[in-house]
Amino acid sequence: MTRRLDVLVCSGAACVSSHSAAVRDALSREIDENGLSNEIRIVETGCMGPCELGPVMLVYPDGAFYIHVKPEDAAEIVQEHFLKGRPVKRLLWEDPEARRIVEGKKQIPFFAKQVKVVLRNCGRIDPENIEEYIAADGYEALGKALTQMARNEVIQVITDSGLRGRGGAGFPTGKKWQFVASATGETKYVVCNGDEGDPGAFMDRSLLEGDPHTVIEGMTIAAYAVGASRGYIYIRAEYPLAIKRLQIALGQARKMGLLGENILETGFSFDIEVRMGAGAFVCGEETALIASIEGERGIARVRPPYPAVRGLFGMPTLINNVETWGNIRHIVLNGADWFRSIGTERSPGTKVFALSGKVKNTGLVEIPMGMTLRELIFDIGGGIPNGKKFKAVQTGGPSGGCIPEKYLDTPIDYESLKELGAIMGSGGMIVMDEDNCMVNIAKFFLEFTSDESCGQCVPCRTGLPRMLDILKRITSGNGTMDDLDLLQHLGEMIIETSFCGLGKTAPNPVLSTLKYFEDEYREHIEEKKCRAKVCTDLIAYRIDEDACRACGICAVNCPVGAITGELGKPPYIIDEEACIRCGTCLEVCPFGAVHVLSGELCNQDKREGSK
Amino acid sequence: MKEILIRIDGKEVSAPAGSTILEVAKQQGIPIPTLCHLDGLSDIGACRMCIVDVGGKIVTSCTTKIAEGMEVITNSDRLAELRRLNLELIFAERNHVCSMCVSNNHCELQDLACDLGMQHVEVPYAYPRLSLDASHPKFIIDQNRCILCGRCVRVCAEVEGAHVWGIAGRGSEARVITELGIDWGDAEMCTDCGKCVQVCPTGAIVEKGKAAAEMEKHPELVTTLKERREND
Amino acid sequence: MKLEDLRKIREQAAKELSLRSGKARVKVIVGMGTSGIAAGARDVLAAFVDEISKRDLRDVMVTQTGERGLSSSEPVVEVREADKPVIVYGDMTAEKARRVVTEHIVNGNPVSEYTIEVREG
Amino acid sequence: MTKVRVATVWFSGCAGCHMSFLDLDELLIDLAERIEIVKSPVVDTKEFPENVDVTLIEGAIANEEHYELVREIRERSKIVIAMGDCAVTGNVPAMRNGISVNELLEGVYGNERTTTGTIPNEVVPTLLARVRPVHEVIHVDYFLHGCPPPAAVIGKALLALLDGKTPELVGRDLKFG
Repeated sequence: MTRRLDVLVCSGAACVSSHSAAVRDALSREIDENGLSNEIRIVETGCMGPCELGPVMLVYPDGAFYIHVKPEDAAEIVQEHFLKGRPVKRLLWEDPEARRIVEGKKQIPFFAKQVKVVLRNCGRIDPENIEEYIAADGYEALGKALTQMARNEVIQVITDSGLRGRGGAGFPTGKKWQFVASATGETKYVVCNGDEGDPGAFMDRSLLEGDPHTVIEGMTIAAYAVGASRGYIYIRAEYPLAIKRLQIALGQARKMGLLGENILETGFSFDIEVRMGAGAFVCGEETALIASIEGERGIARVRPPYPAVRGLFGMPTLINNVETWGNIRHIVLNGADWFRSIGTERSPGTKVFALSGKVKNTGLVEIPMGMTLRELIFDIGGGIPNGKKFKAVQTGGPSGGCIPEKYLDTPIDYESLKELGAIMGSGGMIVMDEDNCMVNIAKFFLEFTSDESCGQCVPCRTGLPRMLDILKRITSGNGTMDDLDLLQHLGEMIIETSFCGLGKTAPNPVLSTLKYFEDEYREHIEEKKCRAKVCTDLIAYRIDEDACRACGICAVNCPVGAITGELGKPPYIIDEEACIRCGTCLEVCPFGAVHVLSGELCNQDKREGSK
Repeated sequence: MKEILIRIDGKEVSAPAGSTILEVAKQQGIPIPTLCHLDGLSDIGACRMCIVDVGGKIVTSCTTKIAEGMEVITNSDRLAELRRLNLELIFAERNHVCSMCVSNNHCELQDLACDLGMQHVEVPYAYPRLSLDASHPKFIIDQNRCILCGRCVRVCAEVEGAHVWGIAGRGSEARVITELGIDWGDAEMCTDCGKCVQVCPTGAIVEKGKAAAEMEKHPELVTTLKERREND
Repeated sequence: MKLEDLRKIREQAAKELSLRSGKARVKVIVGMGTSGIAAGARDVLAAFVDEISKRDLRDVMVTQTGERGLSSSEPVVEVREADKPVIVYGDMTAEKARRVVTEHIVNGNPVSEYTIEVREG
Repeated sequence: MTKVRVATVWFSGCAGCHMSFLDLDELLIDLAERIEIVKSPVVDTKEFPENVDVTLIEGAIANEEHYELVREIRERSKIVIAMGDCAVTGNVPAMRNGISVNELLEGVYGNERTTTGTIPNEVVPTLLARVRPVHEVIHVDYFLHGCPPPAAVIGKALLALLDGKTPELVGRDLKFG
């Protein structure tokens, strides 16, 4: 008997961590109990995108999109929806703007403006089932390349498509392939860079989890085009689910003769091995990644020679990022013109972003290049929650830049972002609102990059921690105006003289915030004020005498006993010396009597070095 | 061998293909400051002192091979500023107290500060608390004075062939180590040859028994040794 | 495996995904409200699914809907085709369902004796 | 001719820089004609005077008293010179910076290492958490390197300033240690 319903339960890592497996089990039990197991099938898919709404599930053919599903909802969904055809409205996605319940996935703004190319199969097929992938035109592009196209024709179509490296730098992919194809070496390698290291980024993980065959197919096509016989997928050991699914996919592809010896009986042979990385951010840099695969310390190597000429084990090596690989089969199948019809002239195609921070709909989105930041943040992302004001958006991960409101109508493409002092990067996109202190944000990213510097070259190893020291000095109220010049000089010097891309981009968050938010830096230095009230050394908690009802709740909850007073006799008083600025009193006060001050009253001497 | 024509500081010179910019500059008597480079050892481009301007782009001259028609500038105000700031960073990173150092007056780092006209270190000093390993019968490694140039690592691997030295940790936690981090005195692969001592540009790796300013080093010995071996 | 074999696998497997494509020539909508189920809509739905599957009709989609208000005629089934009027059948049974599949869906002749409503789509 | 008003101060250092200053020998006699020492460890003045032309600072900033005084010095001096490695880099006094003040005091005075067995807390100024080179606290105009700076370097700098020129300190003049 044919199935009439497919229930797609998202099992991307985010939904797994919000217990999608329990939901799946409960659904499965209910379906069995109602005798529906022949007509309804549960499919576990990769990430569907809106991660903060998880666990999410999608019911086909009607396309009903359920959010925040709990195991105890399973009975109701099966009874009402699967049996009686009445979707359970309380679990359907609700449009926050229109306050209306949306029954079909297509009408949801989060999905409506997206264009899925790379993520086409994510959330739609079962990643552990190669047949579903094949049904979705899987391996057809490989077949086409192997049987109908000469090697250089494959490279030509990639070149013509204008595809650029999705790892961040935006180097033309076709050119890279050409370099490797024309290099000589007894063996050539194809490598997938899955060392996704940006905090908050999960584009690569989601694609590898949700549609591993797309990456495998892309790599195999490239191997044919450049003449490689071996491939490596370098992936973080922190991504166990992606590794598991990749291994399953590789096994299935080998079994079907789509990988290994004599692929599709064309005489072409190629196989892929998975290598796990230990999570060093610098290993996303291709020469460091090569060193790591070879079993060496993960540090960048001198270029030239470029990996295309002398890479892995001294052989010509083609390295592309996961998302770049995800584009290949679509281009081979649909042609360069089709690809160029999406996106912009210089940045064709789509880009996947991990949207996070102070935005209503966080998650994974794929958009055509050239969409403006405003559309992405306000239409797809749904804008800033809790009625707060947008302040900045940080693109490109920890070494990207912060873009202020006045540039929100900038189209998202490699050149436009770079012009603003930000970068495309691998697709991190963090939205900030008025509660974010930009100095603190710069400090946060610099903490990350200085920790992740490999330690080989001086500017990056030593320069980043020194910049961090200066930022700490500023956020603790000990900065001077000279520090701003010093930060600028150091930042520019590190960018200009660092060995690899890590150092060459790491100062971006500082330089871009200095450029667009210098007034916040000034306030920290001259007024000892943090307007977002984030920097704990620059804030003080006070109890408003008139508003205090002397209920004593603040004193009871203060973890350090810094609040004293007598019940019923206002006001209670906070001892500023003892206060650790945890904000508990502010949270618990039922009368809103606790205020946070910054700048105006906390003029205590912030001398660095005083005991 | 094929000769290549380049322009260095406005002067047209020809040099064999495969030469680095640093090699060509040396032949021409053009001084370029270096720290991690040592003739006879491989180049890693770590210290960034030898940066030059090639067509507006800053590159390390020790690792960049010459190419036909290359325009190289070895000295400019900007380059001087970048080198000086880089040097300040090295001084700020560890505890370089010259007055107490066995290598005082015989130190490449100290000399560079004079050569580059470093007036003071503007960036905040890190003042880390680092260890000193005196477990070896003849030598000492003082992390406080190490600049992570990696010469010890390379000389031990490339000339002595003992592979005792390595670098562990990343970022500001990076340290030179002996045999995967055991005490130097326990490192069985060490041949006590002392080449690491001779090539160390500062007072980080030194001979025991030397008082302040007594330690003189001869990195050129390694260069000579390497040349002789290659010529034999 | 050759490319032809791959394509055969695809043809077979494509059925698996047809539900998720949202593209169907014919859409069969079975009213599965409380009264519909009470009148036997479950059996009707099962018969449709079974018959369509037996005939391997990949461009037909069976789906359900809630109460339609025509309680006296339950089970009620709607058949929708692009550019054609919507045919609503009443008082359906499993046998009638199989006949609708054969005559209407396969051969394109709506079964007028079961029809209770014809309206523009 | 009015004499140039010069002050010298001694913060956290060993007095070696002042010794080196005295090593100027007969140049001191020439200098005495042109400068007046208005404040120095060898001059019995309690307050740091107003309107000082040149102040030479020996030593690093190590305690609260140094911290207050050096800022007063900056306000009252036209030119401030950091004299010697302690003032320029922190040098030997800054070697305690990897150790916390409490640990430090405990190590020196604690555990009955002294006759009183207590950590002094009266009369003596409170130590700063970190010893700092002078330029980290105030703006410094010129730097004299060396531990101590050779008398010739001190002389060269002073004579240049007296002639209204910028001291040209290059090459080995800049040697630390």
